[in-house]
Amino acid sequence: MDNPLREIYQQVILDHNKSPQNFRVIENPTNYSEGFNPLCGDHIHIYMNIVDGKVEDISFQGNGCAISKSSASIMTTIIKGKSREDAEKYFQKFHDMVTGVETTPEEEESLGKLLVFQGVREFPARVKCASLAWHTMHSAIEGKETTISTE
Amino acid sequence: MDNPLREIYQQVILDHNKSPQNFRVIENPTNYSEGFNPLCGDHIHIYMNIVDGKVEDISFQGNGCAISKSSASIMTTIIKGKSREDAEKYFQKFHDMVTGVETTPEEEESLGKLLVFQGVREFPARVKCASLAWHTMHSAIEGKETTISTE
Amino acid sequence: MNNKTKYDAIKIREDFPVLFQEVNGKPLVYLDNAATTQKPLSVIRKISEYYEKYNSNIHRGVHFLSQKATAEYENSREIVRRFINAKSTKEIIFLRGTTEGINLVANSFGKSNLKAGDEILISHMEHHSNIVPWQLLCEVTGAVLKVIPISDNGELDFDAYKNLLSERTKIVGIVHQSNTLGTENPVKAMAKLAHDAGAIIVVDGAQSIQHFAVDVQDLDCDFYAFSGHKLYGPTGTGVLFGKESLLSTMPPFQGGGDMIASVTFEKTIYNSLPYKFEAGTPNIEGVIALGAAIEYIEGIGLDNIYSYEKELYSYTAEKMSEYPEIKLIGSAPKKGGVFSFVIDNIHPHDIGTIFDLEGVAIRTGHLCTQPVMKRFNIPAVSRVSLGIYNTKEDIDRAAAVVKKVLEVFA
Amino acid sequence: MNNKTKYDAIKIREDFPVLFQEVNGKPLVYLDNAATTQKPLSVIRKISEYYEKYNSNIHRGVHFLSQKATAEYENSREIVRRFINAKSTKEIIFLRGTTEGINLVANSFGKSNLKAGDEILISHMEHHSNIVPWQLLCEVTGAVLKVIPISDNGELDFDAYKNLLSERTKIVGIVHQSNTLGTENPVKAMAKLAHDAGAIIVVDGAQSIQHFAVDVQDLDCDFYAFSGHKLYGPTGTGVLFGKESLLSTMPPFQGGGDMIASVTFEKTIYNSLPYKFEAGTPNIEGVIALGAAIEYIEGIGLDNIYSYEKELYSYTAEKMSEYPEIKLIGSAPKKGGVFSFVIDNIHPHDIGTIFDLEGVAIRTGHLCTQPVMKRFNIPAVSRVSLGIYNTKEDIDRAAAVVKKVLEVFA
Ligand SMILES: Cc1ncc(COP(=O)(O)O)c(C=O)c1O
Ligand SMILES: Cc1ncc(COP(=O)(O)O)c(C=O)c1O
Repeated sequence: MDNPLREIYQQVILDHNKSPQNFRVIENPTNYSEGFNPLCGDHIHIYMNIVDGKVEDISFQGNGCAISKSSASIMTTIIKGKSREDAEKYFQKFHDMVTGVETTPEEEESLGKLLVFQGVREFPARVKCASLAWHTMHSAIEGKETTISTE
Repeated sequence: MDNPLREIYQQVILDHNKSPQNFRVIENPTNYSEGFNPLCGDHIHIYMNIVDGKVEDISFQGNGCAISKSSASIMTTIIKGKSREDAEKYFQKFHDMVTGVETTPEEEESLGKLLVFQGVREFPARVKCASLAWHTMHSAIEGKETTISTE
Repeated sequence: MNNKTKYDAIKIREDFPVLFQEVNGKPLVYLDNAATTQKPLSVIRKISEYYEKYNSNIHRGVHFLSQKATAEYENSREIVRRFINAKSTKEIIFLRGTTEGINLVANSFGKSNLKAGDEILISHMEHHSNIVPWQLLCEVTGAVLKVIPISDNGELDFDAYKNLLSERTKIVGIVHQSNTLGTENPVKAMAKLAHDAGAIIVVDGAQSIQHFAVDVQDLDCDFYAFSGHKLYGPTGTGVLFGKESLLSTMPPFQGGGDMIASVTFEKTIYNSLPYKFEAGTPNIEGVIALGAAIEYIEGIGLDNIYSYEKELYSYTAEKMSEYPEIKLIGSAPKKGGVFSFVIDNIHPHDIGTIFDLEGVAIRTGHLCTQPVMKRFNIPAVSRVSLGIYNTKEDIDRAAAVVKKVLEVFA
Repeated sequence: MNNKTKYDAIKIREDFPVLFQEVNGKPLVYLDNAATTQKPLSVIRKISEYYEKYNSNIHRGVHFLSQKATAEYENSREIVRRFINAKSTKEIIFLRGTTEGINLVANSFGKSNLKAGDEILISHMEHHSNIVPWQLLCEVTGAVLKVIPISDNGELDFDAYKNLLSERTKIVGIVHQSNTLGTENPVKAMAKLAHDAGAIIVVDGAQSIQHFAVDVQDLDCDFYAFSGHKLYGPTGTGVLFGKESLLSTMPPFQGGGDMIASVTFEKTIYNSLPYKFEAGTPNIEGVIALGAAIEYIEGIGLDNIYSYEKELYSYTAEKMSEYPEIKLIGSAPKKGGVFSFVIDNIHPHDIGTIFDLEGVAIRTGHLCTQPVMKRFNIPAVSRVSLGIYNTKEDIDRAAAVVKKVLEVFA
């Protein structure tokens, strides 16, 4: 695999794509939202149980490309157990990273395994794939009923 | 006056424009038609009395540019007294001349004073002005009720 | 160039290759700018560059060319937004021209909001494209078209406007600057009154956008339509600005690709703004080059253009007034660089041909404003209309042709 | 070039400057021709020439530039007429694209001829632009949309078509060649049956006009719509052919300049064909350059193009069949140069990105045919689509990328 290819399709991404975490339905979730990318037909459901301001459980369903699937998978592993505020902070950090907002080295550190998506920002058409799960999670937390669309 | 200008605005044309012949209404004409050039707003009425296949009288009304007005005027002077068939022949000859159909020297001769309009064919946008009266006369002879439009 | 005294028309001319040619053996003078404007090299080059470097269909591709074309296309939308100070790029719809913009409003807003007895108010100086779409709408809905009269100098009768407005008025359609009379209409004041009456206002900006700065938020108009080809941009491009609050409630005008979020035979969900109103492959090349045209104009500065054209118009009026035979049509105190005239007993069509023979391009005819012709009881006019590259020498050439016209028809 | 053996794709390639560039460090291979085609130099030059020599508004001017632009514009109309063998230039309407053509028919013919309970018949393989306009029409008129099914290999179910036709059928809408499946539909036979049932037939020619010779009189179709940008011409151009007998009875679609014979506030008389349907300033540049594109294509010869692309398609299918993982979508016996595929567990979007990284431009997604996706129970496809300048080397490059894709996702 040569460089630009490896930059976007890192092993972690490929692994999560193959064996996604928390890829299931939560019955009667406290929070739920549906995300949609009309460009490629990506479609995602985010289920959450938020109890006393803490994300007790989070899962996803739907189909999408490797980027969107692995992004959703990794997101669930990070958000699970975090406070609602921290989840929102991660959403913002992730968003800044993939849209190319300048980040300090400390911020980069705090992104942890999310850094594997840094390569995506070189692929403007794919930024939406990476952020679909995050936007949907964000709207699930806010309790908006509307279907969100990344376009 | 320099050459191209003189070619189109010949003295005869200017004279007929100033003092058009048969510029009047015929009451109860046997034949009548209305012509219309939506491009420039030219508008002409042709009145004819055709008795026993002969154009006893022909006149016109309306407003238009020097080319269309002088063409109408000269047309009436030529057609008056001619047979219906001859009128149609002149229509065809005139049409051929201004649209640039190859003419023999004999044909040219037979056009007589109509030849002053030969210069018009160098001005595609003005060919319609020159032929409006003729088309309208043609449709009056054919007894078509429809308003004709040169566009 | 930030200052009127530095306006250098000769230098601007050099950006327009079409101006450097002979017509009928005379150097071309182009004074038909209200019909369409010429294009600067930067626009022509942008088009070639598009086709030579990144031509591709947009919005739907992940490959490089498509991403590049999409980015450039959307960049033009942002350029337009900034140019007219719209709140959001969602309010900027790319179409073929002013005509299509007005038709979109008539069809989409009109058909879903008007009913029999409602009134549409337009002025007597409208271009056919701001008349016929409303007539078609009236036929379908039973709404009634009312006309604001104009005075003998070509000004809108503002009192009559006030009186015609009522709770029946649903749409006011007004040209910002008349293409025939040059009159600039008080759109901001009209918008205020229209809104007070509960109507929306649709502005035909075909002849204003290239001559002075337009701020749609300051005007507070609901829709503003203009054409790229009159703004030194390519043919086949136009913009409809619409307030998001209105656009978002309106049904689509045309159906097809790009304007949908999802299609099934049972139910189709429309895309978000502005895409809902851009069905099918748009004029990608044209929109991208329109962005370049606006950047070119911004480089000169609309305020500079405004003062320069005003000055040149004064010069035109002065020069033409040397001929008592010339009768000016349209002399509102607030008017732009449009000089329409008639000469007794000389038909505009003949005038146009003689101008052409002298290498000077002007327009003659009804200028797509037949009601204006009827109002002034004339069959047609001859029109000199100014652009950013015109000079006093151009006006001198035009004035010299008038002399010739008078000689020929003496 | 009159003979298949002489087809020289390498030489044709040289006419397309855009092809000579690197993308992501690899020489570009363009296999997204169904989305839009690249433009030959003769088309690009025609555009520059237009703007540098005779840009002007048309139909309304007596000056030289306007006459020249008008003559060139109308010359393109004659080129199109000849190209599709229409009876008269009155039957050729210039619009923005296929989408606008179909919307025109739906709005103008549809709204004035359909009533509740009438049926519109389209196929399951239509592009959104031949679905949504009919849905919008059904909403307004109460007509009902019916769908002709397709078989597992992507062929139209002709028997079902016969059975669905009835005296209720008023419009049949059919794509001549599917942009997703490549299927070529038997339009001539369908037209005969539609007419027997008393319906008209509207053909979406967006994907056929550039691949084989189309004769609208031989097909006996009522309307035929296509896009200039898919025919090696500029964006923002399209053609609607309509039979004169139908067009002449239809009300206008948009109102404005050029489509009128005379306007008063009381009564407006529409212009004759084809102008009645060309409201406002058209894409003059685009139409003129479209003429140049058609002349370019005619220079190669559509029969030559047809055989060459067929051959190249066979090669593509053969090469791709080397990978058992590839599943072809659309394998009708009569199909054009479109190879759409899926690979289990690898999303088309990822495939598209890897192709892009290797410098090969293909399209991925639903291709504006979501019902086809649903029919084959797939979210999206990857599509290789061929054009006149593609070569076997291009296909080899594409096949090599498939290998890479399989490696990455092994
Ligand atoms: C089969 C088919 N029909 C219609 C269209 C729409 O064409 P356009 O977007 O040029 O209007 C396309 C192209 O996208 C197509 O492939
Ligand atoms: C005042 C006015 N409105 C509308 C139009 C129509 O513009 P377009 O033909 O570009 O649609 C024009 C130009 O012809 C115009 O001058």
